Amino acid sequence: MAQMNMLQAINSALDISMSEHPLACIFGEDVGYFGGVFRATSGLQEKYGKHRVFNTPLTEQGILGFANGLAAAGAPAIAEIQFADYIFPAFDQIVNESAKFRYRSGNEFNVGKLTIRTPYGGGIAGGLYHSQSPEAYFAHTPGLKLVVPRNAYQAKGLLRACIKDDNPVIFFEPKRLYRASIGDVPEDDFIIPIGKAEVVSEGSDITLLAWGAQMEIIEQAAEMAKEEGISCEVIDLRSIQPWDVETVAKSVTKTGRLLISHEAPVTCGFGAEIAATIQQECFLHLESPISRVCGLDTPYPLALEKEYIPDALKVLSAIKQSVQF
Amino acid sequence: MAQMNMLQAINSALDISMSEHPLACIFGEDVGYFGGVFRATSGLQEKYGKHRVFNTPLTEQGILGFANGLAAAGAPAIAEIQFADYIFPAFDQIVNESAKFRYRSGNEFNVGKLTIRTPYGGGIAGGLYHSQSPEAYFAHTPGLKLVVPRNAYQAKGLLRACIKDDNPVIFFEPKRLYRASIGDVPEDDFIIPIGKAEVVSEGSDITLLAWGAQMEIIEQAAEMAKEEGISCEVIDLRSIQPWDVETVAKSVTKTGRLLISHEAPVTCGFGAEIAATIQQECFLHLESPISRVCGLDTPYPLALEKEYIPDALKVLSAIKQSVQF
Amino acid sequence: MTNPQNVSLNVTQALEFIDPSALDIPTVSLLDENGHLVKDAVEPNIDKETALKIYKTMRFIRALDERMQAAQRQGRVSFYMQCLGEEGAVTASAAALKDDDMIMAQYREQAALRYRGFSLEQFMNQMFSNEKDLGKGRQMPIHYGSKELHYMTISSPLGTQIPQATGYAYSQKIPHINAENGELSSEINNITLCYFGEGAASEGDFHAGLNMAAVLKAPVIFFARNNGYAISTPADEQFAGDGIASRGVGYGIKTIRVDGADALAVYAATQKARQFSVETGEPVLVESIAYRLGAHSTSDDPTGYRSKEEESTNTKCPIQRFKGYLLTKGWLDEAEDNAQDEALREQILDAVKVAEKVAKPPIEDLVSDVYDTPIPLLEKQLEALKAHVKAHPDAYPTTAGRIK
Amino acid sequence: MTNPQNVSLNVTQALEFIDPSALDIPTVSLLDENGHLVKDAVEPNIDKETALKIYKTMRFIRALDERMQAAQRQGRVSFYMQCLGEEGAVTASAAALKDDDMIMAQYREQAALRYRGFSLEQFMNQMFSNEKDLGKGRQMPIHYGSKELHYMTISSPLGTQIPQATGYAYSQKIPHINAENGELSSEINNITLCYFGEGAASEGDFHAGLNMAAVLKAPVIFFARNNGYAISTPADEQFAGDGIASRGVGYGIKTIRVDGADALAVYAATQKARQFSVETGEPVLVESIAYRLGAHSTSDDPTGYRSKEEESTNTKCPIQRFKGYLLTKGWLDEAEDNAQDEALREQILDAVKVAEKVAKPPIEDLVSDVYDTPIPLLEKQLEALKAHVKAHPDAYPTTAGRIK
Ligand SMILES: Cc1ncc(C[n+]2csc(CCOP(=O)(O)OP(=O)(O)O)c2C)c(N)n1
Ligand SMILES: Cc1ncc(C[n+]2csc(CCOP(=O)(O)OP(=O)(O)O)c2C)c(N)n1
Ligand SMILES: [Mg+2]
Ligand SMILES: [Mg+2]
Repeated sequence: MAQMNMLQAINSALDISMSEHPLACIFGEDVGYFGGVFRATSGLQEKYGKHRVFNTPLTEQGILGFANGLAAAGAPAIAEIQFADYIFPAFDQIVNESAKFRYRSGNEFNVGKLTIRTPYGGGIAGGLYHSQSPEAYFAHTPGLKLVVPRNAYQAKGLLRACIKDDNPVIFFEPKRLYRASIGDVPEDDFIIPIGKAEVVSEGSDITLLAWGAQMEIIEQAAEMAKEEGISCEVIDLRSIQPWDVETVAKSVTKTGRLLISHEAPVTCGFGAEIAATIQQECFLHLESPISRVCGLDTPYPLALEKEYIPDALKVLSAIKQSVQF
Repeated sequence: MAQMNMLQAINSALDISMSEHPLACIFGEDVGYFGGVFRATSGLQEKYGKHRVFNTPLTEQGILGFANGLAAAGAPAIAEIQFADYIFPAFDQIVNESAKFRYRSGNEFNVGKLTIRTPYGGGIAGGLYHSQSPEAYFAHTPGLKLVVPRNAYQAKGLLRACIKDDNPVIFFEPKRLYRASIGDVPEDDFIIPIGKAEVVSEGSDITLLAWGAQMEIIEQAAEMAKEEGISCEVIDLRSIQPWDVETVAKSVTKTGRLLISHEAPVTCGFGAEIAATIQQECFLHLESPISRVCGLDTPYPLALEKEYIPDALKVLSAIKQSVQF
Repeated sequence: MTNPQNVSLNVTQALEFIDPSALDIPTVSLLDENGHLVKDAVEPNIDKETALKIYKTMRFIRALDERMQAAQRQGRVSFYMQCLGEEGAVTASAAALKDDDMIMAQYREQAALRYRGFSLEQFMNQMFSNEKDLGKGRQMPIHYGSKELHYMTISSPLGTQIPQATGYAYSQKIPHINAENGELSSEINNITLCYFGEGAASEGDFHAGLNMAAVLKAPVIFFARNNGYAISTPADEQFAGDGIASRGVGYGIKTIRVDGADALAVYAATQKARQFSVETGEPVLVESIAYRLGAHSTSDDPTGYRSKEEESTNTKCPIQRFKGYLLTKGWLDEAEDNAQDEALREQILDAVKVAEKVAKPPIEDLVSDVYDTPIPLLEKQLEALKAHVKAHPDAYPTTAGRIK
Repeated sequence: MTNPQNVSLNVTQALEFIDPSALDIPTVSLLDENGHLVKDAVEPNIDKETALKIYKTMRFIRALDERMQAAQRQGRVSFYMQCLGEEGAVTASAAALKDDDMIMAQYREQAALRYRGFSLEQFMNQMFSNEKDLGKGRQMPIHYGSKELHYMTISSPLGTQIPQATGYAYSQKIPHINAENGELSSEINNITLCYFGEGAASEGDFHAGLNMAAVLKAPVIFFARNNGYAISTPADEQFAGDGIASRGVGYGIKTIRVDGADALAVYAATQKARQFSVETGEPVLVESIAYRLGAHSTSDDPTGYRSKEEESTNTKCPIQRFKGYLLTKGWLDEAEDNAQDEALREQILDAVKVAEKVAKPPIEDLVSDVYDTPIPLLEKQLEALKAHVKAHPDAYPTTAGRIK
């Protein structure tokens, strides 16, 4: 065990993955010599050579096109998109290509060896284009897996799982936590399975569900609620596709209430899918409407970021509303 | 009034729009001399000149980039994307640019004059890449409006509204109905407002909700249900963003049940948003879980298309399940 | 370091534009219309066996194209695309490769796949999307692919295969890179050849793919088929430069333009390109000039957008020309050739009849291959669907009878 | 029709690659390091007033950049980007335009906006995202924009403005097209100038924008700022051709490369480009060569990726050089100039102090401008948010006090 922040945990997972397979490559804008604008790939070019850890030209569609080809050839392709806000030029390569590669070819070919890493999320005064949480855009795309870690430990174990998984995976890294989340992380290899939610703390009155950086917020809200005598069960979804309906449904069956919180705009965010599924699965157990505390349906703002974000206070009032329904 | 199929209705709406504004342009792949692969723009180049109705090079991101610029300059920009499956290379220009143009500039600039037309949907033996219904990808994007007509009449009135609307709008044209949907359509100009759902037929036991080509399916199912003594209220959502929560909620409050049907994969489709919102709005009125009869969570298939699509039989069984819950 | 902007260092005081006509790129041509070597042309290294295989492949594809076009008209397949006029470009370029080089094509390159040995039956199974189709009946006709033959499954979105080819080629090079100095330590075994049309070359993916190949030095041959049209859009509404070849210079990629109706010239140019790639690890851009003699596809009718005059002045047939070459060489027995072609046409008809009767894929194939193994959600959806189909067998005749 | 593939018609039997070095594009330079006209250089048509305005603008931007860099270090603004080394390229190109030509920039072109008359206060309001910001405090510092000054609001995603510039320029041309024959009926009033970095030129949008401008003939000047770096990525890991200019030929676009540290050369080249565009309605590609003297932004530290040696051999200062020119001309009073610069630095500090105290935008601006008028959903969300903020005024001090 060592104390690591999330960037170090990610760097460690990448290091292990590079040593594991001679064809594994890490690439993206500025990831080479410089080690990435957040320094997640720091030191790796020196260790594995410029031919396996390298800068690409500034073209996200090219990065993903290249990555699809590399992965199709059997090489673990670990592509970085500098900010999740800039993943959209690669949308076609991800949604029409990566996601459908295996299906369309009858598994003659696949890009299972593809992993996309990208820093996402707000709270860093980044405005419209350094704050987005685009997970829901991809959640509507069969063929992709989507994973989001909530802390350094989870980041290492989940990223290792993503790279080893034989499907294209997008790993969303909550950049607000890059240096803020510090904790004990094994230096050796370990894996946290994809597709399993984690009950972070148990409770009886309401289930709070989130992922990534938003976990901090709902945990904070759960603390505040506790002081008001409300017992919250807190769940980290961790994996958005596939997602762990069973764990969530079990919890809601117990608590009778569900609150989902994410930073992305509420409309058609992944909270919508969870609500739609859980109202079906737990219809007879629900004691109040499923509540979503999410970003407003606007682009991500700057000066009024504080007003915009689904903070603990907002979550708390929604908890109370739900319990008092 | 004249008998028109949907293509003729669209062509008529385009014709009126071109005559209305001297800077209005129609452009896209093959839309010029040839009139588009579906012939929706047939005859317009001849009428308005090659400088206002023209082929573009084969680049969807370029078409939308060009369109954003043209619209920002105040010219009605009517861009065609040949198939909705090929809109993804333009995703960045639509989601990061069109949708955020006005907001980010404090309305110094906007692309309100942009309209994107694109044939969408399945049922034509098109396989993965000539069948997709990508509306939900855009529904998660504040700043865009999304409209889908169910027949020739609606197509003309709604398309005219889209072009006149001072926001970027995507108009999804159900290509399966292009020649199949024939009806009386006024030759003169008329407008059907964006954002209003239409109760197509009233009923008391369950509300069926869809849009575009899927309307035919739920109407058929409603007929079949009627024979079994179930009274369905059938609603055409028409506009996906903004969507008419009020009309849907009012209907569900009355019937106590809701079924949503769309062709796109169920997970995180727009049905999820509707279900999430309506379980909130109508919590105490719901007598059974909101049901979604949608595409499977797979890419769009070919040989087994019949099995894949949410057909009237599937809708009918879901109706029965809901009523018998 | 003395040149951080990575540009030519010459300076001028003359305020003049670089004119697009600065490059006047010639088209390499070796055979005349009759298949005779043009004066000054140097014959490439080609043996009889290869030459005959190129020829037979072209004949096969011409016959297949004619038959399947007709089959589509009869409603037996839903869609078809002919290679008409470009058989020489496609076949001869594939012939200049090693059989285990990767091919990543657009869609009109069935000849390359045939050259590799894709069987008539395999073509049919794909087009009839039956349960023997390697692609499990999921894509429209002509979306072939074969791992065994190193031919990437076709995908409809245009241009996407271009940066993918760069990535694939890069993987072929990695084992040959000396980690210490980043230089090639040996000649590269395999390269990737990527076909695309002059229309697809307008996509952003083209730009990304070529630029990345040049910068990262990937051993890929970009084979641009400039056939004058992208559906109805003529080349002069597609680009304003000198073809696609003129872009090579801007990427720093070695480039060659070749008469695509001249199989021998295509063979020579691709051979040279491959040689350069395996030795240097770098990309080459080849532009083939051959008119699209047919319609874009069976959904298209070119009389709506191009003139009879144009069609009648652009009639170069690569097969006839190459036949002339073989005859001159004394490598072809014309009577035998004609007999074989007759027989082939029969075989194709027979194969249609067989393939259309083969069962469609089982219902399980609706959800397999979305992921490496179906996720729980998909298993649930499949179970529900099976129950539904079983309950309504008449409505789903394709699969109902076979559900266990 | 005789040339459906739209290519050069010359033919060869020689199997040779076109080499990327076929074009050896020179850089236009007019002033030497001291601001003296180089031998053979022809002075462009420039008057004293314009020359002084260029100079003053550069000085202003240099001072602003220095001050704001410092302000960022003090934590007063969150982010800043300097124009260091490229002031000449940006200012002189803007000066060669008409004031109501459209400018669509990347982000490092504050000098062009200043040239148009953006006030110190306006710069500050944007950077402090206060309620007087034209952009309503929604974007990060340096994302300026002004409809009045025909300067499109900056957007962070790179390259997106390139095809947009083509579209914008096309609209400027439409009124001048004769509908009968499609030809220009008069000189075009206004054109669009589009700035972008050599890094952004790798995006697919670059390819789309330039190709469409060439094919559709849009009067747009593509102004590529090749400053050697895209954050940490050096130009030789960005492209392998001869700069960005070498791509012009492939698109069929007239192209010129200019020393970006030589404001006079930039002025001359842009003037020539504009003249060509208004007369023909066609695009021009200008590549400016000027080293990024500073860091990428305040979030960046170039010592992590480039050497002291490189930095010390690339120090060309466009302001010093142009000053030399003005002094030679006898157009500048040096003492007065220095005094003004001193005063300016004071004014900037004062302006910071004013702007940081101006209130942030009201809560209504969170939902305005998403659509032309807020949709019902947004009105609902705003009402709920207001109620929440009112209930917890301490948690939202920026807006709580002002909610009605
Ligand atoms: C991204 C994308 N956009 C549009 C289409 C529709 N489409 C199919 S083929 C074609 C024309 C392609 O022309 P070209 O690349 O020249 O190839 P050719 O058909 O001439 O061989 C178009 C526009 C597509 N398949 N993919
Ligand atoms: C689509 C997109 N990808 C990545 C980024 C992150 N980014 C911001 S600036 C930059 C480098 C741009 O370099 P260049 O175009 O050369 O301009 P310069 O900074 O040198 O003026 C990058 C990668 C972005 N803003 N947008
Ligand atoms: Mg073509
Ligand atoms: Mg740069």
